[in-house]
Amino acid sequence: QKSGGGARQFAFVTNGVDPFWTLAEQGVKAAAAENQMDVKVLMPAGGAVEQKSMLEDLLTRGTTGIAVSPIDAANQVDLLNEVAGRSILITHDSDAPASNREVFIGVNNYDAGRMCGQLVKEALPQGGAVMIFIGRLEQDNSRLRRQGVIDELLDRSHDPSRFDPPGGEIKGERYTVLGTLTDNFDRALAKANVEDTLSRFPDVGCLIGLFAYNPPAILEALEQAGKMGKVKVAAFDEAERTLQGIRDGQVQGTVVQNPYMYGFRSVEVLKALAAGDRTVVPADKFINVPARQIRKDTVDEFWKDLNAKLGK
Amino acid sequence: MNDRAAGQSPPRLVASGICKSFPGVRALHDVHLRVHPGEVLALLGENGAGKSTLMKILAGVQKPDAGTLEADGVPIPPGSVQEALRQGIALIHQELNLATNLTVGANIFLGREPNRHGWIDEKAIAAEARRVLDLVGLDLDPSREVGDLTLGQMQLVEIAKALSVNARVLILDEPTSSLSARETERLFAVMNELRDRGVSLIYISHRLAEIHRMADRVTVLRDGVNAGELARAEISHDAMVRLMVGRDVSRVYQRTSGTPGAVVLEVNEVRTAANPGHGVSLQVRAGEIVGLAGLIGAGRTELLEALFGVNPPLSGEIRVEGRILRAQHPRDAVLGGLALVPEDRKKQGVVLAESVRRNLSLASLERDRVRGFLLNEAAESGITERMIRELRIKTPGEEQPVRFLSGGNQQKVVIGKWLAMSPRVFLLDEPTRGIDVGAKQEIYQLMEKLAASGAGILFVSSELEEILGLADRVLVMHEGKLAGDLRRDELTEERIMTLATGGQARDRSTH
Amino acid sequence: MKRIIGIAVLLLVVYLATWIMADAFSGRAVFMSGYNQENLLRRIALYGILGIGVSLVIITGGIDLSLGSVVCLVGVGVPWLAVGHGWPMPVVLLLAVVLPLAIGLGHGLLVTRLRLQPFIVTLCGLLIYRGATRGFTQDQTAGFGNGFKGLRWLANGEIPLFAGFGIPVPLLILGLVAGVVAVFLNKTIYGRYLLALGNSEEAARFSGIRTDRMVIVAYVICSFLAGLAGLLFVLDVNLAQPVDFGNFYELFAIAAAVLGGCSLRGGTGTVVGVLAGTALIQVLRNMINLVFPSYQNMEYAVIGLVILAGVVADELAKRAVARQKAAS
Amino acid sequence: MKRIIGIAVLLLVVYLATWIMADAFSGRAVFMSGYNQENLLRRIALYGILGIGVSLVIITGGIDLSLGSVVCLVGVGVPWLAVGHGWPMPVVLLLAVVLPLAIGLGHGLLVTRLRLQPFIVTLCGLLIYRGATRGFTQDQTAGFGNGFKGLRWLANGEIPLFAGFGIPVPLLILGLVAGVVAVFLNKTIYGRYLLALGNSEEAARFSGIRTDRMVIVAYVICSFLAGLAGLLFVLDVNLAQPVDFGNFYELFAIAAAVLGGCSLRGGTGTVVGVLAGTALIQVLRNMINLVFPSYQNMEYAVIGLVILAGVVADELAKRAVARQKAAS
Ligand SMILES: Nc1ncnc2c1ncn2[C@@H]1O[C@H](COP(=O)(O)OP(=O)(O)OP(=O)(O)O)[C@@H](O)[C@H]1O
Ligand SMILES: Nc1ncnc2c1ncn2[C@@H]1O[C@H](COP(=O)(O)OP(=O)(O)OP(=O)(O)O)[C@@H](O)[C@H]1O
Ligand SMILES: [Mg+2]
Ligand SMILES: [Mg+2]
Repeated sequence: QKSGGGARQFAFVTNGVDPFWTLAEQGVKAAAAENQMDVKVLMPAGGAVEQKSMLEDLLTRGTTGIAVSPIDAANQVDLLNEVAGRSILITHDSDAPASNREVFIGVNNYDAGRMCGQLVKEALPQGGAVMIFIGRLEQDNSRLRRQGVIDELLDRSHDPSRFDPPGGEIKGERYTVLGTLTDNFDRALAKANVEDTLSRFPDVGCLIGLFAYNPPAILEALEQAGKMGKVKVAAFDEAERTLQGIRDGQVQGTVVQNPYMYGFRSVEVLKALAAGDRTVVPADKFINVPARQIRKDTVDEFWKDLNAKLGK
Repeated sequence: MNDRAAGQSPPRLVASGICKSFPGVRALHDVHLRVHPGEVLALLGENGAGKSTLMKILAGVQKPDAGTLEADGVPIPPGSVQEALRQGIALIHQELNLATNLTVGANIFLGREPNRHGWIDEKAIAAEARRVLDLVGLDLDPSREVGDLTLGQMQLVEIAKALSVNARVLILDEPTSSLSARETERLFAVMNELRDRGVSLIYISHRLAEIHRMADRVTVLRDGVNAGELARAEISHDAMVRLMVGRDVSRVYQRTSGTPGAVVLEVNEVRTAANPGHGVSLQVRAGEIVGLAGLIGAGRTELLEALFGVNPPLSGEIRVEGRILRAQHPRDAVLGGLALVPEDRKKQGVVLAESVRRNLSLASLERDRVRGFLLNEAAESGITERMIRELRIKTPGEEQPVRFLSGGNQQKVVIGKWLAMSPRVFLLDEPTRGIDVGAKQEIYQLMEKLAASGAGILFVSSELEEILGLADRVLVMHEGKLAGDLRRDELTEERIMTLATGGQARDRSTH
Repeated sequence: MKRIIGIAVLLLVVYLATWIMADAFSGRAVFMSGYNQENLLRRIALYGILGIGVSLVIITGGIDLSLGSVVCLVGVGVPWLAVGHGWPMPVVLLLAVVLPLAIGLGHGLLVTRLRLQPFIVTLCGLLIYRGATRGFTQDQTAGFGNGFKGLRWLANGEIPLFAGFGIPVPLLILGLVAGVVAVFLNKTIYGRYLLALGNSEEAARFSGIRTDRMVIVAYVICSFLAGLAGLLFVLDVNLAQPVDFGNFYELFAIAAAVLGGCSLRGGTGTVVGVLAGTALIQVLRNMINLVFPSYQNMEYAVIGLVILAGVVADELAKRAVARQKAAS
Repeated sequence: MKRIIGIAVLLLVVYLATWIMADAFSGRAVFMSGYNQENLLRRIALYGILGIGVSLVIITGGIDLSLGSVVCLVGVGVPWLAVGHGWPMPVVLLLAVVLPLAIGLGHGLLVTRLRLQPFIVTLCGLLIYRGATRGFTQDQTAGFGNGFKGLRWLANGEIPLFAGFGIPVPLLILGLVAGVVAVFLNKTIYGRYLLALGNSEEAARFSGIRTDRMVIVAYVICSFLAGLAGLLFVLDVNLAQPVDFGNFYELFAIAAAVLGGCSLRGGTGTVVGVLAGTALIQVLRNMINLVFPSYQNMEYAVIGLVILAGVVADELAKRAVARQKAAS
């Protein structure tokens, strides 16, 4: 059904533009088709300012329900409450507990980070030095994810509120985090960061790529340096090259969220809420779509499933 | 000059029915022109008559709206520089047109480089460049960058460039306006030589004496149409002026001298950045018109710019009506009672894109401001109206962009801008450069009127005729130094030239 | 004024087209709702302040590429200091004024005294201020959370007018800025000087105008307004990320100024034109979001095409007029 | 040549400083390892191609802001068509050549025939090509996966020289490009025409040079080289995302050209200078990663400061020379 007339419109708003969100978009589309709903997927390329104007314009359009991944929940409470006041609001991927959102659909990034840390421990059971590569450190999910990795490697207690600033080495008993390099989504820079790390720390034990494109960049650099297999890799997300790397034994494993499910579940929940059905909201207002570790033994099955979802 | 058979042989180049319009201006309408082999054709006309436009059309730089060109009886397609060059038509532009980042040699052969499949033959360029530089008497290494040359040298490079074409038709659009007497003589010698070799020359100048001397025939344009023609025998000052302006303008300007008053400008040992070696001292009295003569590059412009604070003096003292003037910026000079009519009118004198009104009021806005910094529009209107009326500035209206005025009227705008400030001393740098006879006379009268009203005037000119006619006193500069100070009754052309070229005044070294 | 007719017509067309497409198709007041018009006006206000600032520099024949990074510096710096480090707000605001002034002064001095090219100076500014902001915040997002509601009223408050519509406070600020700058340009001697030197620096200097000072003033005002806009942006959005806050805003501001009749060669420009240019870009973005949300990722392409169409049409119109004049 | 001495010295200083700080402090060949030098050379090659392209446009007195978006268009477009849509690689590569040529032609025509300002034309280009790429790929990342190893050798292959060091293939490509462009500029009439018209368009036109054609050629070469660089970038990195691939590269290319002695006023510029400028920026980035990785988020600020220092030093040196000349 087209956007004309009195048809209800829904929207799924991301926090940026990324292949990760492309998967979520597939989930949205699948669910929308199944439920015969009109759901727009919007990806702001211009940060918080653009996300705000997108949400405003969605309200203008009279959108019935909106699922948002807030860029920085603590500071977007007013905006989100405005959305909640004029529409049905749920959050996905990144929560805004202080706002009037109905429910949050997503993963616990800190836990996911700790899962990635476990993969590192498996790769380097004797301990060693590791370097973290990530797009940015500003958004909540990346900060938590990185912190999870660090806390796991240092065998610290479970405390998502902890924050180690990115400058300087963090030394644990067995593992040393040499640093965190950001690339602002510049692929060429992501690769250059890895190369320069290999130059500076020839004995680095494991490279950890926390954004979807980081592990492929790591693999490219390792291949060119002729260090494939000598340096371990722990990954996040499900880029094709990453999965291939797991299959080929170049990557220890990857932690995958389930963005497809974020999209799919968001649509279902929005539909129910729009129909006045509140049974879909659990008491803690958290619908967990747990992260999973994918290792060599599970990669083929996962990949097949993924391709099916992407229609490949 | 001997009699020549010009006009007997068939014309080398013929332009007929040429029309050309610019937005809002009809520059040329149905203009005809022909030039024969071995002939110097002078093209005359007031500012804006369309001379340069016509020449650009001949050289293929501009495309006419209508009309045809023929070389040796064969039509040539208009609007193509390459085609014009193929026919041996070369144009020395009125404005300098050199790439200052390239060498002298590269400029001379720009667009016509000796090359093999696109590869430049530098050796051929160097050799050939040296030859044409010799022709114009310029002893220069062809591998020097043009940007390092003086204006006069650049003008000579332009001429050398045109000569290198081995032109059959050589067009010179006011080539002498930035040359002094010595270089002018040299140029005339080259022109005579070319004429004797059968080259056709078209010569444009506002200096009627030069035309009288050089031309075999004169063609006159007025307001973009043919206004008449004079054969060699008919060429006289009065005849030329009548065709150009449509009325009589006196032949040589003669100042009706007044008695100078107290010293208004006193300069003591001022050293300029261009000539840090020695200081210059001079005085100008109220009501006095002092001429500043010298060869190109003698440092006259530098001196005026130093006095006006454009390039602040390195040392020395300037007094205006006895008060010390510390000229660190033109603003200091303006507040101190000086006014400068600069050498480069279009770049430094007027804001071309702005209206007559805005240009006329530009210098006095600050004085007339109200409530701190608001424009005083009433005062502005007053000044604009008064100046347009008093200086008889020819403009369709106050809001006309200055760009569209003729050179003479642009110059009047520059003077009018300063008149509004009632300065005590006027510094005029080549005030009549490129200005037609009629407008020149008006500017001379204006200068006299200013002097009569008690201002002191120091004016630079490379035209000896106008210095002789106008100045109460003449200072001569040579290589940055004052070489002489001549009273009106001591003035002769030779004396000035001797001093300007570094010789001593023979009979008496001082007065 | 002639230079503005083109953009005004274009703006009107896009405005009406958006109205018709958004409202007629849906049968509801979507575009013409008070809520949407308020949003639109607020955005025009924020971006308009930037456009007016850069137009002053463009009038001098210069350019300022550092706007977006100044927006970032102030937008991130204010909450970072006030919330993150608990500095008293008056001190922080003072800094938010003084720092951009100093930046503008620096640009102006480098451009006038050292005769460096404005493109280079402000390109370095673009790199330096963003890099510095990222460095001192360690790339952390800064925001006001639930605090400073009073101050934030400056950016998201409104003066209620009638049911469902009020005048956004930033629009009043823009009105003030635009009014002051318009008077400055047209009614003061300094505005005259700025326009004159933009056309011919030499001629203005030879007329006794201290052109260097005027150029410096233009850069200072430009940076100050960028800082003001940065403050309003962060007050509006409530959070700012060092890495992308204000990214590309300089290009949108310059595009708006050029659309509005400023020539990058200097000497021309009007405040009304810049506002029209800003409005055009914002209405376009609004149109895409309201009418073609699925093509939202082509937003840049649409804006680029419209700007190009605008300047091409402007040029062709100028030529047609010239031809007519010549013919008559 | 004078204009290059400054940048050459600066490059040498930064190079040595990096070497000393990285290797001496760690007691190992970090910076001076074959591996790192190879990486450095490969990066210089990729960015250098962009710098050389834009320097030709800068020499004409123009500017090209669309480089980064052309990098994006080709970098994303090639794998998107070849892998995503299974087009035969020769066809795709042909397109990757033809499309940039057409883009350059478009820029050139708009700049010369319609007399639009290069800044505006290419700003629109920046917006349009990126927007279009995002639109047709629907923001999907494109990459070669495990395929096209042969082709990718162009970007990540090397000619082994001695133990642990080889010449990266892109450096050979850069050498070819630089050589051709240098010969073009200095030894052919067309290069001379370009330099002449950059200094004075009228002087060149009045000398019978078809300046419009030469300007168009400059824009065409520039876009072509941007396309080539885009191809090499994606072959090297193996994946490209429409939203940010090549973002800001135009600014780095322009900065490199200016550092290398190109004046934005036109008429000057050398290939060697541009290469030195590119190398300086890349060595700086390498230095930050090797020596100060914790300050990596200040990278922009460091680069900005060094560029600024470079142009300021250049200007002061020029003045000192001029003063000496005047005194003598
Ligand atoms: N490119 C142009 N655009 C608009 N108007 C022009 C252009 N070139 C010349 N004109 C106008 O055409 C008319 C003729 O100009 P032209 O330069 O041919 O005069 P001229 O006889 O050479 O004058 P002068 O003695 O001052 O050199 C003038 O009114 C001038 O303003
Ligand atoms: N823009 C400039 N750059 C460098 N040197 C200059 C410049 N203008 C003048 N000069 C030098 O300063 C000296 C004095 O030149 P100036 O123009 O003052 O001479 P002038 O007597 O006024 O000649 P003219 O009759 O051409 O005005 C010359 O040697 C010249 O080379
Ligand atoms: Mg003329
Ligand atoms: Mg002079």
